[in-house]
Amino acid sequence: MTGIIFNIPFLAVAALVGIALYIIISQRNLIKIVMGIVILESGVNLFLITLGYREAGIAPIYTNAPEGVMVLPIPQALTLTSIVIGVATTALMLSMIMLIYRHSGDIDSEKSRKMKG
Amino acid sequence: MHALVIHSPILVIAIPLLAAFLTPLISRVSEKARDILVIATLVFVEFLVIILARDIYLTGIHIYTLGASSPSLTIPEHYMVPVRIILEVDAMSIFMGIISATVSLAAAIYSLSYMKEETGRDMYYTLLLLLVVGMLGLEFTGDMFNLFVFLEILSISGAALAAFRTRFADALEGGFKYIVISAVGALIILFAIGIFYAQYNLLNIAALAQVIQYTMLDKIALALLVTALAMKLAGVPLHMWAPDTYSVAPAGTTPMIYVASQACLYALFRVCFTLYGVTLNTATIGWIVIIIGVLSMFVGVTMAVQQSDIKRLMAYHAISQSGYMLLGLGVGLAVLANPEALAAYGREAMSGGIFHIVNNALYKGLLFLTAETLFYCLGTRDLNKMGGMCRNMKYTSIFFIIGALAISGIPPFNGFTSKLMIYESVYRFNPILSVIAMLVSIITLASFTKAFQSAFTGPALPQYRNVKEAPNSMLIGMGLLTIIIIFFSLFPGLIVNTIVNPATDALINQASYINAVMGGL
Amino acid sequence: MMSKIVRTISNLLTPLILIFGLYAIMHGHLTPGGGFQGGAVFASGIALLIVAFGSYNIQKKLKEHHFSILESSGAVIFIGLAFGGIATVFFYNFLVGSSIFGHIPPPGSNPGDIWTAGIIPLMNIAVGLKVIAGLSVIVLVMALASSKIEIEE
Amino acid sequence: MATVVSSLDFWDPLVCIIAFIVLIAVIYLFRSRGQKKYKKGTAQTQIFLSGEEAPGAEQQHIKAQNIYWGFFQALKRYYDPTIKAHTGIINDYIIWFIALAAAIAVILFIVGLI
Repeated sequence: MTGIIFNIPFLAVAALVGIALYIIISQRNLIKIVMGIVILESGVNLFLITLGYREAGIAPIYTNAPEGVMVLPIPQALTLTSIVIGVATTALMLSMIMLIYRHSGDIDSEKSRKMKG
Repeated sequence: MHALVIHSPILVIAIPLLAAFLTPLISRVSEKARDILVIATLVFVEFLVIILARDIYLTGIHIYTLGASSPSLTIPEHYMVPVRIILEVDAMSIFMGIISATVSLAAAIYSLSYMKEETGRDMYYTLLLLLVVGMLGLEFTGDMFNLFVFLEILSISGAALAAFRTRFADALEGGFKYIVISAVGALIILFAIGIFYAQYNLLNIAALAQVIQYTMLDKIALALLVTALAMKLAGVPLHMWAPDTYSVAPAGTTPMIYVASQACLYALFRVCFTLYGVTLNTATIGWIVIIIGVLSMFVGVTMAVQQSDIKRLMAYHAISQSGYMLLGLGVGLAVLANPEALAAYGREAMSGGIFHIVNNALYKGLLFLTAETLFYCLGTRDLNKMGGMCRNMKYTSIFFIIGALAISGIPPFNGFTSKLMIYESVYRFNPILSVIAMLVSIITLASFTKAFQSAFTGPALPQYRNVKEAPNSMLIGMGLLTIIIIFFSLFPGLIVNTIVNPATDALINQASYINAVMGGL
Repeated sequence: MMSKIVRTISNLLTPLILIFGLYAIMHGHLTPGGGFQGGAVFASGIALLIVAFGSYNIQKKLKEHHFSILESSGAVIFIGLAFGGIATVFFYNFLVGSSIFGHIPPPGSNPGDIWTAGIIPLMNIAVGLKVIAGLSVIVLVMALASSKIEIEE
Repeated sequence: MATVVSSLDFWDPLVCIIAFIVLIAVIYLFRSRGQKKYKKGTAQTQIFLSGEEAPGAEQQHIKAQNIYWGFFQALKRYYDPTIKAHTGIINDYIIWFIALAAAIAVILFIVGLI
């Protein structure tokens, strides 16, 4: 029974990544594409955090730490780095969309397109 | 001097990073001081890369552990595996590092006068230096997660540079496409890294390579990594962002973004050769890489012939040339598990592919710069509106001819040498691939004949009567690359023996890469 | 600019948010938090101000180029601290054992001690500066640009 | 220094350059034995277009879009779908990406079964 419970986050990861990829390929609105990328990022971050879970492990904080095996907090560090990078990417994408809207008056990925072929 | 060599792997990354954040502060004081700082930083990086390269060819792989009590202490006490950030520089990494540093230097010199009329130049140089950090970090890291971080640094700064001229609508579009594909690709790579961590609790490439099993999950991770990196290096059918981005990026940065995508090519082969190595079914993944390569060559060049925008034409050629590298290294990958075939032709194919990386970075960089010079002087990228420019721009046309002959593989230029190595060795692997490669080379020549004919020859057009030759700093940037191309053309044996063959051996020799970190555990 | 109720409440809340952000930065080496998290909290306080008072009024007090200087100095301090250990190794914690944040706590359960972790709290402050400046300037510039679009339409 | 030796043969750019110089010398030799009778600035050096007036400088220049017309016409069946596939829409780029990733994963899986 416990095994199934620990697998639920992975189902959530699969759902998030699937939804995100579907959004990115199906939505023509540039802001929705960015939303899709942010959801994809959340899915990947959830994946990393879930990997960091160890049964009966304790958090690696020495102050008033209980007895037990401490967990190496690498996945948490990775997730934090990934979140920071995600903020930068999202900000850059949104500011570009803002300028694209000013130039072409549209944020549709087909209508605002200038280059093809 | 000795301390400088020991610390050079990190200095190469940290000094441009420091300079990148100093430029906005210094440009408040003086613009000239900032320009000097940028150029001095890149010259110093070039110097560090060269002394590091010399040391690597003499003594072998360099290891640098960040934050440890000694740079070579990879595995801390009481631990069985490396946990710190480790930079691992072998002959292949430093080979790519030399290319990145050289092209960045030429591009920065070229930018000095090109960017005179743009606003926000302090941000431009910050981004340019960050792109250098991203490329060199990607090439020097020995850690899967840092590979992701540097890939993102490279992508963000590259996209911001591509969209730098925000007054053009197409520049924003190119930058946006680049950041979207980079963000998706990088997140997929992070997912693959998560799969590795789930199975082995490791992130270090050498430590992972030691224990990797090629399970079902590893296959999925390999598929994700290969696809994401193939998208970043613009392999067909994931190449469509490349013409959009390369054609709008400001001069100087176009070759740099191109070299950044070559750094992703390096990452692809680092994953295939070093991380997976002979544990994976090399023939299958080798053939996948070969097919992507052949498609890139053919589709890239046929799309290039029909372009009338000079920078899009160059961008499609960039895709086509990446195909040669994928072909050469893919043949090596396909026969990696077969020592006889590897010795007979696989190693030579890989050397050809690797030699092609450096040749291509040089002449493609030069051609991108000449194309941007035309845009700077004429104000248009449309080949239909150009003509007779060799009357006004003598040096630029000479640079263009040299670049065009080199890319088309005309003897005695350096492009011919690497292509010859690829043709000969690939012919023994599969003759059809070699024939396609030669055909592509012919179409390349045809398309550059078209570009040269429409832009430079013909009668003087009245609307361009007052066009002057480009400013000196732009000519110096292009001249620097031309001199290196001529040197490479005249002494290919020297280059192949000193820097290309060690790089090939470093890729093939997975055990020494692992031992450098794990100490033969 | 929003209604008087919103402005009054945000006036009251902003100092608390900013102080909490600074706390998260300063205690990052002991408690959950750190440079990025604290900086994000701090910048959310500034975002609250922008929402309540309108980007134009905020821009009169907080200029973009001030943020730019702050951001660059944060990054320079961070890399400078990393360079501080270059005598041993880049990123080496050279403050361990010294009087500034150099105290080494005994392993296992112990009462909290602020003067630990060497260069990590200093790096947290540097990162905090950078994140405060970076996120605030992103919110401010986007708010300014979007209000400009509204005025044009 | 200059020679690249491969398993089958070798390549030396200096030999190539020397051969090139010899060839140019021979060509120059032939050229120097030609006639020098034509006069500049007369009808001898002007463009001859079946007796019609030669067009002005702008019309003489062949535009890029007209070059290799026959090549594109002959390969129309290849070019039409290829250009159509380059839509320039960002969503399509990601579709290609997901399709290729899935294809590679399936290939690796199937090959692993055999």
